[in-house]
Amino acid sequence: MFLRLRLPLLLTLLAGLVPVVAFFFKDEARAVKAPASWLEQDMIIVAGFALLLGVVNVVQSNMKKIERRDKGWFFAVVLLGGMAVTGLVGALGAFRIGGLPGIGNYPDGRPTPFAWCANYLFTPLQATMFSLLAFYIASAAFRAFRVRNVAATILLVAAVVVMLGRIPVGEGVFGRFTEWLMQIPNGAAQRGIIIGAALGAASLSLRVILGIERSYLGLDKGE
Amino acid sequence: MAYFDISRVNALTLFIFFCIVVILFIEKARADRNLYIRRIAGLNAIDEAVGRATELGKKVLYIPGIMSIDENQTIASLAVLAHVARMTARYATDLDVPNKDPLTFASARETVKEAYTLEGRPDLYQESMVHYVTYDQFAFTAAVSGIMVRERPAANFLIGSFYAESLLLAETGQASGAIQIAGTAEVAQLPFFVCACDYTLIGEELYAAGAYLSRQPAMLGSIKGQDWTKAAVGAAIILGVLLESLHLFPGFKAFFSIQ
Amino acid sequence: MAKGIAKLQTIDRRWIFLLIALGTLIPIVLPIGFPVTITPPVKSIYDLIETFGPGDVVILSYDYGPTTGAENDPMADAILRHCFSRDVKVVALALYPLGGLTSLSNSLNRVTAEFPELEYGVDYVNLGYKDGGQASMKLLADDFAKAFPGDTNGRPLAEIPLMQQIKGAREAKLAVSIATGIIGEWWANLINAQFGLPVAVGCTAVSAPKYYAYLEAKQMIGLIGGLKGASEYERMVKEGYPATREAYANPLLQTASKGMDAQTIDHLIVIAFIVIGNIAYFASRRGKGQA
Amino acid sequence: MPAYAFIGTWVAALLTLFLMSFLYKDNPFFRFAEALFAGVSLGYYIGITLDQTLRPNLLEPLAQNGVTPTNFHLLFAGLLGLNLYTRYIPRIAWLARLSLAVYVGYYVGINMVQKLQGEVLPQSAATMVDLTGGGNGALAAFNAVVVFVGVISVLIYFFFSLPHDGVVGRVSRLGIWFLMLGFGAAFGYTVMGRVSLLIGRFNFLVIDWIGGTMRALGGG
Repeated sequence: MFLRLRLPLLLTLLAGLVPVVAFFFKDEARAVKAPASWLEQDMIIVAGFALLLGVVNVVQSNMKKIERRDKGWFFAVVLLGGMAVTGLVGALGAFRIGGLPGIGNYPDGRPTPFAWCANYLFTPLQATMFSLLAFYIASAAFRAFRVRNVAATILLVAAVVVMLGRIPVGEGVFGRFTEWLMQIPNGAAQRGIIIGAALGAASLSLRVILGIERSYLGLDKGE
Repeated sequence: MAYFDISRVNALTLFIFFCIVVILFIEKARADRNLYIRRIAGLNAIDEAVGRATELGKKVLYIPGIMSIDENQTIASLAVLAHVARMTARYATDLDVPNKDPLTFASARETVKEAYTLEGRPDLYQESMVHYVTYDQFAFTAAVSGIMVRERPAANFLIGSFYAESLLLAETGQASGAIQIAGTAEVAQLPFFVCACDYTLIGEELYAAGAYLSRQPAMLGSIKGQDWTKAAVGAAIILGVLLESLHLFPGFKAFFSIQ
Repeated sequence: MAKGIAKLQTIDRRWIFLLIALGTLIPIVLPIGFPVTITPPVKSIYDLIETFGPGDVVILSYDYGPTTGAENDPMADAILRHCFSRDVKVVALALYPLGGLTSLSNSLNRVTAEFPELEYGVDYVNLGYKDGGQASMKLLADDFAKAFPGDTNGRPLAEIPLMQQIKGAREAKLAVSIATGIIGEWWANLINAQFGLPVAVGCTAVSAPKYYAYLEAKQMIGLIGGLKGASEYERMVKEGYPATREAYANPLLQTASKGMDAQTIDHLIVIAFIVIGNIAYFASRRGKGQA
Repeated sequence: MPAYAFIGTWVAALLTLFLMSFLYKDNPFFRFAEALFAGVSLGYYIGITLDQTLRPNLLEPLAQNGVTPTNFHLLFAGLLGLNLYTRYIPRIAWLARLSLAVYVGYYVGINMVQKLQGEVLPQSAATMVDLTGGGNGALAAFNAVVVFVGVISVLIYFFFSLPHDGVVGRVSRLGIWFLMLGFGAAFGYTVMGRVSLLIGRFNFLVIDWIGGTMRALGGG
């Protein structure tokens, strides 16, 4: 029981103290700084390993859908196919197998198969999904900005003034006021949020280091 | 102490002050179990949202942000997830937790599994409740949007660290008719959650949420401690403004500046 | 009547989507050309390049990728057209890892096609992409060859006539960074601060507030902010150099003025819907009050 | 236009339209693009992780130099990484938690000092304004008052230990108004950036796809 419950909490405590202590020392204090920088490099690698955890889950659940011929199983085939092809040409490139120069372009500018997938499948899909925001921001504004009460009215007026201040037809009237709104009142509100949230985050850190907050480990036994 | 970084003496002072105050209040809370913490509107709505999903026989969708567990907002979100999962276990409501980050995925699984065990319903827990989607922000958004329109969850929780996908998810969820409770400390995304969700936990409220919901004395004590540190910071700001306005003792403001 | 208006509150949001799509698409196909007023931060860049002539060299750094091309491409293109119209030489390079090289090559191909008299290696050079950010930037300030041994096709710099005239970036007249993120700041606080080379930046609207601080601190001689700034520069180039008007009239060319048109229309659509929503909201409340 | 680019542009254009069709309603074309996107993006990150993290940070240092005193910690990293997979072996599944514990511990430690030093201190210092405007005129003084009142009232809104009534209630109401003013302004400001993303997509469809195809067919 000690191992299962206390060991993880002890490791959290130790791993948490390393960067905190290192933070207050100069670079010359190598005995303190070195473990922190090792841990930093190591955590990047751990995160790299974690991706496969996700891949395993995706393969398992989609294979199940295909085997059971669930509704929409065809899309599970598309998903796994896309992943297998892109992942395979990526792995071949990463290890320079089959004459591939890597995962970018050939010296003459032609794309490797992985770069082709990145340029013509991944990037346009990403950019398109991102661009849908232009539509959603309009529909959200339409629905949310109503003169319901004081707070909602302030929200509405500030948004409309800034929108007018950013286009040629309204710039002359609202341009300067827009900059003022963004810098002074908006700056003050943001600063209040940041100070409060930073203290909240620090308090959470302390709870985790002390082993009080542990739901992220599934050790939520209470006191 | 030649190795001590003297330029960080101000940070060290704040750090020590903060730790002492928080730990003192944690100890105090363990002795006196009646600490006052005011209501936080978004948190009281959680029960209502899960209740509605139960009534309608639909699922609860919980998105723990898109960042990894190296981000404190994610850890704060998992603490809220622990509470939500206990409720869905109690009412035997379906829960769905899609993930963008693989480590968050691994953590969220532990969290949900434990919540179902604690509620005495490990039989209801299924591995498929917490699942992985993809590492790309917008591919994840597309997939979750698909879940929202096809499976029409009755309650959407968007709690954690969000970026540009905040409004894409919140608008899609809104159009699908779900009750939406959001929470983030990403200042740039707060306007969108405030506009498109029913309740929004703003900044510090997100970090306090897990502690507030757990009702454990030590947790509440840490909120008290952070609260009084905040009061001290506020008092220091007021003092600093007075000194600056009277052009006295510029060293006070300089002490708070870094570098 | 009030009931009819009140219904607008719950109008299908797809009508809004349709109008936004049209408001964005139509100006791309049929430009309108809303008038833009020229602002000082943009004009000071134009004015400085106006003082350059044949033999002067400008460095143009592509510190953005295709994702922000809608805002950044027209800036880079306008600077190129301005320089080429005055026979000013251009050394182009890319420091942005996520597609900086793609943006650089496309932009050069686009604009040099409009100036058939230009000769590669004499009037302009494409050095390609180099990673390493600030480290590369420091190297190329003294000696381009240290950061870029060859141009984008691997031709040694020593064999390129233009690169024989100029050894390091500090010998140029001006460096222009078209940037999406932090790299433009490095040009100001590294190259301008350490080598005194005048620096101008063109940035996306989202990052403009940050760059204004450098402008005010005089670490930059000018700033082109977002589509608005780009459309101002376009207007000055079109008015100053009538020969470029033909290129700008090409319906298949993406320009900042078209983008600015779309932006203006979309803002007005959103505002119109907010007004409609509120009228409907009041109508519904009055309707309830009477009942 | 080379063949790979011609085909690629067509594929990209169709996928763009498939995704956009979601605005009308969910449909099989969107589902196709959505599934392909999920798969390709996962494959993309497999390639990127192998090429840019595991090879240069783990495999190459160990392969080139062997295990040395300065890099033996990489073995620890590899072990922690592999340990994540013990969750698939029921008897030792709990071991996976140890990796999570170290990972979370390290980052909450970093976050704690960074938030206190990098956010609380400088943001507080920046709020210590000279209410007289420091000789920069009435507007500067007014701005200083607005900043000061805004920050303090928002901080009071976030104070959890007192109920929102009486004076605290009124000040925190002011705090909410500041928040709404800030949110509204930020919302309006962002519309522009989002519209330019859409312009970028439409430029691609009109200029690169339709225009490019016309040029290619016209023998250009």
